[in-house]
Amino acid sequence: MKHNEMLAMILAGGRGSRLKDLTKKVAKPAVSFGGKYRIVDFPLSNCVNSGISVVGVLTQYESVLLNSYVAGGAHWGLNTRDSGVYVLPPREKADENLNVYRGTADAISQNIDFIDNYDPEYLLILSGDHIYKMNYDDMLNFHKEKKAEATIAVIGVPMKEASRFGIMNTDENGKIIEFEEKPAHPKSNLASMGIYIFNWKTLRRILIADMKDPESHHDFGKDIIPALLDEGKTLAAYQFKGYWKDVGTIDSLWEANMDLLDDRSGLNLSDTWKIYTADASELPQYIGEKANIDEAYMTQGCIVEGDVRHSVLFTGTEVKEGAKVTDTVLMPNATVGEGAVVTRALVAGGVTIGKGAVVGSADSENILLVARNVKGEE
Amino acid sequence: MKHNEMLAMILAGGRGSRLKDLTKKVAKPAVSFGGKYRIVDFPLSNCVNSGISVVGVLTQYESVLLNSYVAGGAHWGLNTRDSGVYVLPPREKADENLNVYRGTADAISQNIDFIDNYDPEYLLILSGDHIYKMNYDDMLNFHKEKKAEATIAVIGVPMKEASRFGIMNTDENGKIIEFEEKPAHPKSNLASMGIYIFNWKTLRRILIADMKDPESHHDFGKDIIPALLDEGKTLAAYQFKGYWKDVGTIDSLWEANMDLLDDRSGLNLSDTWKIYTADASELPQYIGEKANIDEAYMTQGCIVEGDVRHSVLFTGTEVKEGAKVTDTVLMPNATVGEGAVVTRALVAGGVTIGKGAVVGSADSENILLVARNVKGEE
Amino acid sequence: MAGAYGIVISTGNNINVEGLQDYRPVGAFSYLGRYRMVDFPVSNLSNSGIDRIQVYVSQNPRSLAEHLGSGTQYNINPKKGKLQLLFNQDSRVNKIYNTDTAAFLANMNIIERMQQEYVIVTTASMIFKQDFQAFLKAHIESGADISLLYQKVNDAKTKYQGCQVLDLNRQKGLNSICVNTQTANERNVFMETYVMRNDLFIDLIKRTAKTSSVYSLADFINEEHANLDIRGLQHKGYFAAITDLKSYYDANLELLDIRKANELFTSDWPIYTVTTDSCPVEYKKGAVVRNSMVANGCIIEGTVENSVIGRGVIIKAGAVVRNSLVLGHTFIDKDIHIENQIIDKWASIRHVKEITADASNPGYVKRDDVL
Amino acid sequence: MAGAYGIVISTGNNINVEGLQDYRPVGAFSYLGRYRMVDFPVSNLSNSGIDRIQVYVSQNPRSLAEHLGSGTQYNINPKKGKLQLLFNQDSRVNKIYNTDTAAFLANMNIIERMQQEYVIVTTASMIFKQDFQAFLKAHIESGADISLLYQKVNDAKTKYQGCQVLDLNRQKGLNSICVNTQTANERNVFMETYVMRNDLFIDLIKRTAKTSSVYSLADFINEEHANLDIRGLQHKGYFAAITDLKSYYDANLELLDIRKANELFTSDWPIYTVTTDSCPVEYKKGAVVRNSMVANGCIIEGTVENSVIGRGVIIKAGAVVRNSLVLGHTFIDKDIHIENQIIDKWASIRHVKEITADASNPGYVKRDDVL
Repeated sequence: MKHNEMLAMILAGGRGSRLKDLTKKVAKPAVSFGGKYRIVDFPLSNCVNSGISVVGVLTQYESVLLNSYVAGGAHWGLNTRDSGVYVLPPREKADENLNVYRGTADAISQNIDFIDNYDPEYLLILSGDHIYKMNYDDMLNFHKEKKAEATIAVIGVPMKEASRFGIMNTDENGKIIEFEEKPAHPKSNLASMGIYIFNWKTLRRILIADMKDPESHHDFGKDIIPALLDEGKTLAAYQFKGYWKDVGTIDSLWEANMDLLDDRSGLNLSDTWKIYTADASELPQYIGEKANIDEAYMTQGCIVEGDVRHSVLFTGTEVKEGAKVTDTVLMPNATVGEGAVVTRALVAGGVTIGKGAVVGSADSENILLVARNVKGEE
Repeated sequence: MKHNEMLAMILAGGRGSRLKDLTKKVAKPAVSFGGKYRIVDFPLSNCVNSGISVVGVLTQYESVLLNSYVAGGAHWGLNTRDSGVYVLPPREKADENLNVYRGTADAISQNIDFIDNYDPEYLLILSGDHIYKMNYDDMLNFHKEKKAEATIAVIGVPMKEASRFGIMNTDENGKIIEFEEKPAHPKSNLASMGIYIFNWKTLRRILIADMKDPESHHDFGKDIIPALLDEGKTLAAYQFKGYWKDVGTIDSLWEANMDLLDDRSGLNLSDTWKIYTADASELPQYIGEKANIDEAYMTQGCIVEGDVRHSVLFTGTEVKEGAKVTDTVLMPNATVGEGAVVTRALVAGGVTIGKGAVVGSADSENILLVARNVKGEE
Repeated sequence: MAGAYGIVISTGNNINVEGLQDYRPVGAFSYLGRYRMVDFPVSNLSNSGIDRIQVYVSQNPRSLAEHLGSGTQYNINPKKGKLQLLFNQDSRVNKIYNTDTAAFLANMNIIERMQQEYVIVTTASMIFKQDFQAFLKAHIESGADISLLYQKVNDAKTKYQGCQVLDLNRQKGLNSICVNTQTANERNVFMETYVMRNDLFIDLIKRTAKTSSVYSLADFINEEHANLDIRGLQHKGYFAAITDLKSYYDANLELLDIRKANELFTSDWPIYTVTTDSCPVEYKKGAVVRNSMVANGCIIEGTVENSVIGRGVIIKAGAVVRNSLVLGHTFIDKDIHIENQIIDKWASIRHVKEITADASNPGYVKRDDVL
Repeated sequence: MAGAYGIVISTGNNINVEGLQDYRPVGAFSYLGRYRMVDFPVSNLSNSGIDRIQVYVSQNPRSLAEHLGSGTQYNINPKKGKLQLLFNQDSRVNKIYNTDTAAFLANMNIIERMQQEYVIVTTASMIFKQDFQAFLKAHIESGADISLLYQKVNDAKTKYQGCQVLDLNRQKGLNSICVNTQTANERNVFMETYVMRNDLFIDLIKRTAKTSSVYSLADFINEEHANLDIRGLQHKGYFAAITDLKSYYDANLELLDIRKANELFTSDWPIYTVTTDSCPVEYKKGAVVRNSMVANGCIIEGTVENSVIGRGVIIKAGAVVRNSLVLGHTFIDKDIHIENQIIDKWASIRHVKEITADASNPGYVKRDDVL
């Protein structure tokens, strides 16, 4: 890819309220994942590995942690002379007051000047809450081959679940002929992954029209894609085969973490397509004299003296002697006290589970989110 | 200074409308200065040279350029593991919608969580539109010696001009007893430079009270300093002796640039207290066969074939054969065509003055801002 | 506060760590599976607010050069400070010429240009934590010309072979610096760390060179003890000196005692290093891990006991690793038994059934070797 | 697109730039007052999308190591790419052993681990701009085993002393590589830049070493021309080769011709370097400057004509500098006359009245010297 041929914009806006207390103080893309990562590390590392050097992150909700995390881009090597990660909140302009982003498309529209600075040929739109590894340069090559105005990445979902997704109906050449948001009777099982490549000139024109349209939701799925289809533009579907998961709920976030323990899940963080993140100044993990470890995914700074089974332990977590942690995700600096039993739970960062406490259950339907300290025996 | 003992926050908010077209697309702190710098390089470089490693930049107006300029902090070496420059725009929180900063104090109040992350002992408040070199560590030492709750940097101004400033009245020990904003009959000539050191715990408490006060302007000068005085806290005045200039108007911006040509002005950018800035990939300046240079301050990427007298030329400017540039500031990539005559002007970035055009006059009262191309002979 | 710059010696002339040293200077040795030895002196200096640091290296500079980079990982602001690698061509004629003094002389123009009043010289061959501002302050307040940092030990008969020890008078004044003869347990081990004014430092280097081409600065200081006010300053807390393979092995494994580790690693004094972007460790079904430290990027299916495992190591099912130090990216195949070994980076143990040694004399497997 | 990594040779064995070379390898030579020679090959590679780059250095590596840093100034993402300094201990026994082949052999384990299919080898002793993706593409499309980059010149009788020239057949196939004998004007000067598959490269290095310990890779390629398909690929545009003091002087001053400078420096092909945070140039009352390039940080009170002035130079009132190349941080006192000189860094001209030389044989003032 030539320098700045394609710019990436990550939509990191929403409150992510389905993640409950996990997003009380941080934007969803900054939520921890997989022991040492944050969700936004995935699209950002994909960008780096695909040769993209400038990334905008669009956010208005609790952007301080996200801002200080991504600013400078050094964690992903995006700190060279001409590369960078830029947090783009709403702003006041000479002829405009401070306005919230009215939708995914409006977030881009309000930053047309930023994009124009780099004069890219293509614009890549990404979501900030998906776990997957994808080569966007391959997708760009597909987009060029298809001579498309826009290319949308799609993934095959089970037909019976298709009505939960935005579904792309394509002709025999992979050209998109229809887009249906959560159709009652889906005609295909190709779900949009929320990843778009647009020819910037075309998108720019459509966005400017969309900004002025009082009827519009200013949304890519609801407004921009239909507008392109109406104009008869070529929209291509790029079929992705690999691991992809929306981690917008506690259950799905837990599941994606558990997928790290399963060789068959397709989610593998140890291959050459590296995911980069901030480094913690912590000792290597220490496994004590009496510990039992059986299927675990653990990162540096963990101290385990008890039993850990089929669990994911994040930076700085501690499992004390006699404690049993099973089918559980312990987020950064969570502590499980002596003899405590934690099962099928997602324990939020910094939470302490007291000595002997019992939390969660093996046969619960949903995963228990533990967002506050749990008292133990005195 | 110990790591993060003192955090700095730069108030970079305003539209800076007195700078007219220069701030149409950029926030005031991002306006160019002194050939290769931007205004914000001065407080940021002062921070680095004073040993401060974390700086917040508070902005809501046209923050894209400012954001991409300061993000990462690499230009000032503030890109180490634990240092950084963070742009802090208003944001939506779990219990709060997106609100503009209501005043200088409110900008800090809305970012208390950011400051608390670093748990500093002292908070340094700076303005984003002053040109000066100052060691804030010396000021901190003074603050500690005086056992003050707040220390305000002051500079002596001519008594007859004192009524244009915020004036600090002090007792014989340098303790501030009264603050008067633009007093009709000033009792002292010590003007506030808008540079404050606060004990963070005290300021934090005052700010929280101020946020809830419906009568407050949420301004440091109008509300916070008087509140501290009311409480009987010790406020010290730190007298600064050296070059200091508010560059909030076209005339003062031009003057500060001209001060670079005057050894007696006190503004010297070649000493060991370096000012850091982004580097341009440009050739060294080239002075042509027929050029005449007499008193000039010029940076790399300039090409001069004509006459330059007592002028400051920014990156990428060009003065063609036969042109005469006198008492003028040419901002980045401005071009003066063959035979054109430019006098007592401030030519904005990218502006072209056509062949043979005559712009400005030696006896004008004010400096002419040239913000649009000037047509020349065809 | 008076300013100081720091000097870190990354090679040691009295050090003989067989095998490992063929590939890199002691400063580039792996420590606890994650660090390199040089991380300790550089973090000590940076945490003490000293951001002008020279690291001296002679042969095999590559690994150290890449590891140190521009120093931003150590919180050194490259505009204000500088982490600088200084080179000294290693003498191949005779090893005795490779003194610290020779290295200083080769870079004298840089040493003479330093603006700071004091110099703190320290080493990458010893592990300890030290606030150098406090050290400098104690030195200035004492009025001494040179202060030497030492650790009082009570096991010098069995350890610290080849280390220098300080003979001090009641006022902590230096009587002599001599090699640890291992004849007594109580000794003041010289931590090869000292502070003095830079002008005295320059003067001493020049005079040392005039006296003998093979003198180290410590040799010369020893001779000057009557002419200068040279004092010892005592260090307390965790301390390890790497002088040979056994001491290197011990310095790693003894930190499996979490109390000792907590003495060295505290939250107010971070030890920085470079990230390699390894993913977390994956323990598969059947893995048994006890009393061990494991760095990121490992995949463990077998048994690991009383060991330190470096980054990206793969230990297959049925393999047993005991009392060993396994450096990064090593592969240990199924059912292989490893005991009391130091296995250097990128080694691949596939064809042998077992590699064991006596605990008192651990074995060494070469870098990149396939066994 | 097939991948390639880059190799930059920062020292030249046929290069003899008296004075300057005592202090740094040719790659660290100052160019146009602002750049270092190595900026050109590294920027060429980076602009071509090649972000895995090895720079070879033997003696005096410090200036080059500090200049290159982590490579972010060249837009090399350190997570994805790597700008790596590779060392080769200089042989002091006999200079003839210091071949590129010896350097490659010393780092063979790294060369063998490279994942890229092709290697592009280039030099820091020549100045030119080249899109290496285009070069690689032309190579692959031609089907040749090795492609050599050359410039067709018509002044080889008077220039390019010590350079190698290519004798090519009608199909651009290599007949031989030989030294420019300066007997004819029309020559194909070899730009010491070539591309081949990495496996062939490794094979050639090993065979070269077996053939002769003092053979360079070019010597061996010359012998292999009948066994391999080796072709020349022509470069067009600005080209300068630094082989001695005069060619270094000329390569700087000839770019005062702005047309030539514009051929080398174009906005779509930036040449990157490291900033030193110098402030702009201050021209005081009375300064006279004509047809000169002046780098930032200078204070000019005197007269400068047809010269290239490096960073931070001070030229006092009444001084005259003409047809000279003045390197960084030099001080030239009042009323001193300098003509046809190369003045090395940090020199201080205070006591002499004039330093002049013949234009055909410019003078050289040593680094740090006070005259």
